[in-house]
Amino acid sequence: MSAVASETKTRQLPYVVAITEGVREVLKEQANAFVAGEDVAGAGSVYGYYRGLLDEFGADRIYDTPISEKGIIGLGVGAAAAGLRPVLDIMFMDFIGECMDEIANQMAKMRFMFGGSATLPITVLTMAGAGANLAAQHSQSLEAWLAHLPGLKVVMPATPYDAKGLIIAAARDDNPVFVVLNKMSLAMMGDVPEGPYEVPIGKANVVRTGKNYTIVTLGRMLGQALDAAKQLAELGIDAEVIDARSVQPFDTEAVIKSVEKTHRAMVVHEAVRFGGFGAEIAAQIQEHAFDYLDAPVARVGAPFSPVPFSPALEKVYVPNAERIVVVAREQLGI
Amino acid sequence: MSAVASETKTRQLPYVVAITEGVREVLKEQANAFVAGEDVAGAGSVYGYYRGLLDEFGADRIYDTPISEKGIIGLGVGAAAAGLRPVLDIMFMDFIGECMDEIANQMAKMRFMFGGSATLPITVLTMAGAGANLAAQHSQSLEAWLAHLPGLKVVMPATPYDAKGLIIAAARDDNPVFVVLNKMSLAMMGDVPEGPYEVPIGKANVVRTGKNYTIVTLGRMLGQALDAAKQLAELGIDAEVIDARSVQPFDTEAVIKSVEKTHRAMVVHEAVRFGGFGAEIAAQIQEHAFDYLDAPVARVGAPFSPVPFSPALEKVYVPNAERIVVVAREQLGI
Amino acid sequence: MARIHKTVTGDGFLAKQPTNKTLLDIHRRMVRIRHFEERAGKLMEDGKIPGALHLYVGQEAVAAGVMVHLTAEDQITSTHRGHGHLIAKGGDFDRMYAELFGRSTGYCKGKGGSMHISNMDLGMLGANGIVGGGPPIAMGAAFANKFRKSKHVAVAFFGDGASNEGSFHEAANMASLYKLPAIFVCENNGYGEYTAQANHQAVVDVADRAAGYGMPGVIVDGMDAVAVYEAAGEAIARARKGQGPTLLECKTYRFYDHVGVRGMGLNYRTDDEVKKWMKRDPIKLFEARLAEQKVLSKKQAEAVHAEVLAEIEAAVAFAEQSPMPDVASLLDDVYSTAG
Amino acid sequence: MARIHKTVTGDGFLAKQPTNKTLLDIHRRMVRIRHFEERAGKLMEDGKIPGALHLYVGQEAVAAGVMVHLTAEDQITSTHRGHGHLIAKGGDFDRMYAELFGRSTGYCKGKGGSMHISNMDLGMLGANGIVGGGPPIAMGAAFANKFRKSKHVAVAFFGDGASNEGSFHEAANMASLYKLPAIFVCENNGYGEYTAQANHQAVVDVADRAAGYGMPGVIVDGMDAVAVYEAAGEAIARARKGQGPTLLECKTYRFYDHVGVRGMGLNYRTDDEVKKWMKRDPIKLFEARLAEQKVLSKKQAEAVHAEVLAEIEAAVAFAEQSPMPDVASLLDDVYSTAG
Ligand SMILES: Cc1ncc(C[n+]2csc(CCOP(=O)(O)OP(=O)(O)O)c2C)c(N)n1
Ligand SMILES: Cc1ncc(C[n+]2csc(CCOP(=O)(O)OP(=O)(O)O)c2C)c(N)n1
Ligand SMILES: [Mg+2]
Ligand SMILES: [Mg+2]
Repeated sequence: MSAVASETKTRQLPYVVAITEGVREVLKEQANAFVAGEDVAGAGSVYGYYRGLLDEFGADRIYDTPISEKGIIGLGVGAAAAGLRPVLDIMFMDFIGECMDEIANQMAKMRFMFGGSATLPITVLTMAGAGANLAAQHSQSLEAWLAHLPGLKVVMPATPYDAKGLIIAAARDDNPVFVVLNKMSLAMMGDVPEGPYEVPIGKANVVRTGKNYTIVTLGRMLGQALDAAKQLAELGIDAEVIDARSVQPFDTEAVIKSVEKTHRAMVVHEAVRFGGFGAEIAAQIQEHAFDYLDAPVARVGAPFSPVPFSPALEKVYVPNAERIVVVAREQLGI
Repeated sequence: MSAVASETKTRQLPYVVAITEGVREVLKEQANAFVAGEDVAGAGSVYGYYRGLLDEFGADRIYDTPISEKGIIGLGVGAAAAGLRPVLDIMFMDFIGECMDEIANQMAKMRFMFGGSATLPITVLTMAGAGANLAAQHSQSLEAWLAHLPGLKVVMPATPYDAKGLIIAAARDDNPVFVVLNKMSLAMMGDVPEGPYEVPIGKANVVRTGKNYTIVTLGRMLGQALDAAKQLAELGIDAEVIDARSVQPFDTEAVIKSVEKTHRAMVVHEAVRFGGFGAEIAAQIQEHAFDYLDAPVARVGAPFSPVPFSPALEKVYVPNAERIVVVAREQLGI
Repeated sequence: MARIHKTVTGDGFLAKQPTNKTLLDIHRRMVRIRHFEERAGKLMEDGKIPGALHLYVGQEAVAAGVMVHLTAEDQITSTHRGHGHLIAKGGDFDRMYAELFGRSTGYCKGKGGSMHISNMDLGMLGANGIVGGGPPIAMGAAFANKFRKSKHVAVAFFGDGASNEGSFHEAANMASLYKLPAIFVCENNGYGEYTAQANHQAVVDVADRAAGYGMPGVIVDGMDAVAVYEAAGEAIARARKGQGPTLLECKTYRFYDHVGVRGMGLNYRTDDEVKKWMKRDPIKLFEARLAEQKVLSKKQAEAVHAEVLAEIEAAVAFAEQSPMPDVASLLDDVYSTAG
Repeated sequence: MARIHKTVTGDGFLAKQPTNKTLLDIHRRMVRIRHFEERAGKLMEDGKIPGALHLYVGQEAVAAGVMVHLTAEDQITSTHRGHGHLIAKGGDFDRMYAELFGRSTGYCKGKGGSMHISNMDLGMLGANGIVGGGPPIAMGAAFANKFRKSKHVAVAFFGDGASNEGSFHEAANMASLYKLPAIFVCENNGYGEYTAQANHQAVVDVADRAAGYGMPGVIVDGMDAVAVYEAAGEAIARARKGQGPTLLECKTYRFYDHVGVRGMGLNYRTDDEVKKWMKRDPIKLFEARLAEQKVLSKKQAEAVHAEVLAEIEAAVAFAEQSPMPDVASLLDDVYSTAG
């Protein structure tokens, strides 16, 4: 399952600690790396994933910022242009609206606009995802905005293993990389090797192999798709489940290879379905595997509304295994 | 071609004047409407499309703002919540990054978050498009960001007629509507009726009927597609050209109806192809017309880079009729 | 530009003493907020209120002292810590608890919850999950008031932490430029989440920012409801007279943690500091003053508390018995289908 | 907070008189900017330079007076009006004209053009098409300098109009909070595009905003290169000593229109106003002073002009003869393929 063999000990750790371990490796490995964001130092972030790092690395390596998202991204862009390797934190992904100019017009474009002379090795961690009753402004998945921006890379770790490995890979990358975390995954347990390792950016992960159906997932939806795959198996559908891991670059090849084998595909993400990144994946599948397809590519995503607060509504809002199965059955006529 | 019959005189006017006429009708018709934006009053906007309105309506109806995009959108949201009908101007669409929070988290969501009690009849005019050698930060088409946001409507007038009619429709609509204009269309001439008329939001426009190929376009790409259609005709391809006019709501029905007839489709927009709105259209076509398709839906858009300054590069960057023909021939194997 | 400091020094320091009726009104608003919040905190700890809850306890004098000057046609924008503002603006307990519970009878039909609680009819243009989200919207509402040549004002409440957001800067500049009837009320409680003010800005007084926008900056003791009342009254009067906005900084403190009651259990505030501020509980201070001035006896005050508490029990029952929103309503209210 | 006004009152007003070498250096930088811009304007009018061109003519004293204090390891961020900053920072005419012409030999290989002209080796982190785009980036570069315990400073140039963007506010606050070696140089030329300062902010002095961030605000005559030199020197020295940022407002004027030479031909500035400012042409003022102080005679000054003009002709020829970028290079430099 992993691209990197590791001799070191592997433990079962929650996603939240895997994040901490990833950032710790980055700070250990790169003298020019530092962390900056709202409540990341003293509080260790509101979800606690930087806890302990202030004590371990000191106030010269981890900085609480004012509530100034434009300032945070600007700080990173300027510091990176001047040779540092910033790790920035945007507490909730919903807040990228506050700094989309700095993200889209400065961070993503600087290298190109300057004819390649600027190098911006920036890592941005941010927390996406609905399901915690945090309502419309603390629950969004906005990877589609970022994936549409040449100059950025965007990864979405679905497991503790990937969280740590993708953070390390992001920080070693010489480009700006967004690591889109998910708040509902924080308690998820999984194997995490000790020490540094990389999960390569841009390589999808075939988490379950299957013969006659392909499900491509982003981030946390991996777990839902695996559950759905079990249910589908009982219906005679042997689903291959591919965690995209990265939306930019996107591993078209892995997906197409699978669809050429299975002939039927679905894309699942938490973001609003309309205009979401699933549209890009679906468009690519039909472009590259048209003759292999026995049915249209199905898309599962959130309905076309902001994220509702009420648990009664949010429960039906967020895509889950049940919905995946329903859509798959419709699509396949079973 | 138009949905609204008009008894009044029709003149040939440039797109830029059609915009002025649209805004003028709005200010005449709605006592609670006002215009606010950078250099919209004294200068009549940097492209001149508000020229004359200050003299005609006075300083109580048209306001120069500071260079404060968050402030401009916030002004509109607050004023609309308090009962006015703001017409806001964001000079270049590239600048929406400065106010994406106000757009995405306030303007788009307020009504829903407040359980339907707020009504925000806001119109935002903004200028998109490459081709004027204005480089990476003054040339973008970012409609994909907006279309992904439940609560907003987004239209892209391709002709002078539509510019005026869609502005009027946007201002009469009780929802926030973005009118995405194109700087390369400003000098384009076309029929424009006198007086007020509406182009309905959410209805696509079949500009050229054809038998065996469907081209769906956004905004300025209509012209390129019509040119391409002529060239394709010589190759035996009789293309139907559909101007989407609106990306949210999107007129799925009109597109599907066409594809069911033609069996082959292409989507063309100026925005970066990867993750652009064309992906949504392509995904929808294969979803709804899978059994009718004889070839994968093709997508034409900008390559995956920021907009380059140099005319030598920008020329090949912006999609045009030539590229449409090349892609169509590849897709159709002719 | 004027920079006025007000601190409570004892009786008789006020230019214009509020009437007894006003004092009682302020008192009741504070008591209503306090008990609403205490109960909400318990309900959250009991798992009955989902999501995040930012309690206003400790800051009641600000909401009450400002809001007593306003009518339903004056607008306010609030923050993530918004219950107190809505209550002081006339919010109904039934519909508020129902909203916190995510019920269809809530102010937002359960779609908003604590962070988006709002009522347009009361001129409460929303709590806001975005720090700094309110000031531009209040500025826009003030613009509408001026556009209509009405005498109504719009008040933006925001925190010390929010004063570092670009949105505050742009809104303040525009409000002053257009001489809008706006008041920027900064509730400086010394912290943005777990970060002390000294670690988020290099100034002690947020009011120092007013001069940069060409508006008066006023500092007031936010634990003293009468001081807030007077300072807010002046600012609101200026605004109604067309003299433009004011930045009013209220020095205050939140008694509970940033989120919920005990929050994440971090030690970012010393016990001494918390105790020191709790000694200046705005309700206790105010009740002592009212007793001394023979406006409200201890017994009468107790009656007010009892009344409010009874109302709260009824409201909680109402909320608990209210239905969850129907799943079919999910896509309602995304768009207006009128226009 | 200190708020210092400097205006030219005659000789000897300076605490520390710059050396003759420095004076000549400032002069040459100003002359280089002036002629580069004059020629660029003509080239644009002749249709040889595509896109938008924002000329720096009139404001030369600011770039020269600040930049003479800096080395290539000090960083600056610039604006849409960026040629002057790059020239004063040591920019090469060949590569600059080539960039304006969109040629592969340009500083950005033709990909950036006027609005993104930059050179990382010179510490020029870019002109910026986004008003207010620079200050956060300069703040970040200053952060890097402090992180590395170097003595280098970062200077953000921005306009009066840009001072209303949220980005300026956030950057200024953070720079002061962290005591970063940053200088915020506001070139107040009285207009943001066609909007006069009085119509975009309710203050006369942008420097009034400094107090709100806890940093000194200094106002200087931006037409007087020596005054700029001294004020910038003080601010830069403070920054290098670890005493934090300064907001330095330079009152100046652009002699041509917002964009290009004659722009859109709007009448937003009176002829009188333009004439009044042109009488205070920073180069003429400076040359008069240098002649009076016998540092540079009229004839010597003419020689400098002639030299620069010759260099410009060669550079224009270089640019014109340079190839357009190869179409195959379009997708280069979107990503670094190193890391
Ligand atoms: C744009 C944005 N950034 C960050 C947050 C996370 N956040 C919520 S409350 C808060 C602290 C706000 O501090 P302050 O403005 O002083 O208000 P207080 O909580 O003290 O009442 C933060 C950082 C947010 N909700 N929105
Ligand atoms: C974010 C953003 N908003 C608006 C513009 C359009 N614009 C370009 S220059 C300019 C005026 C800038 O004024 P100022 O900062 O005073 O600089 P000056 O042009 O006077 O040098 C404006 C509004 C822009 N480029 N970026
Ligand atoms: Mg606070
Ligand atoms: Mg200016």
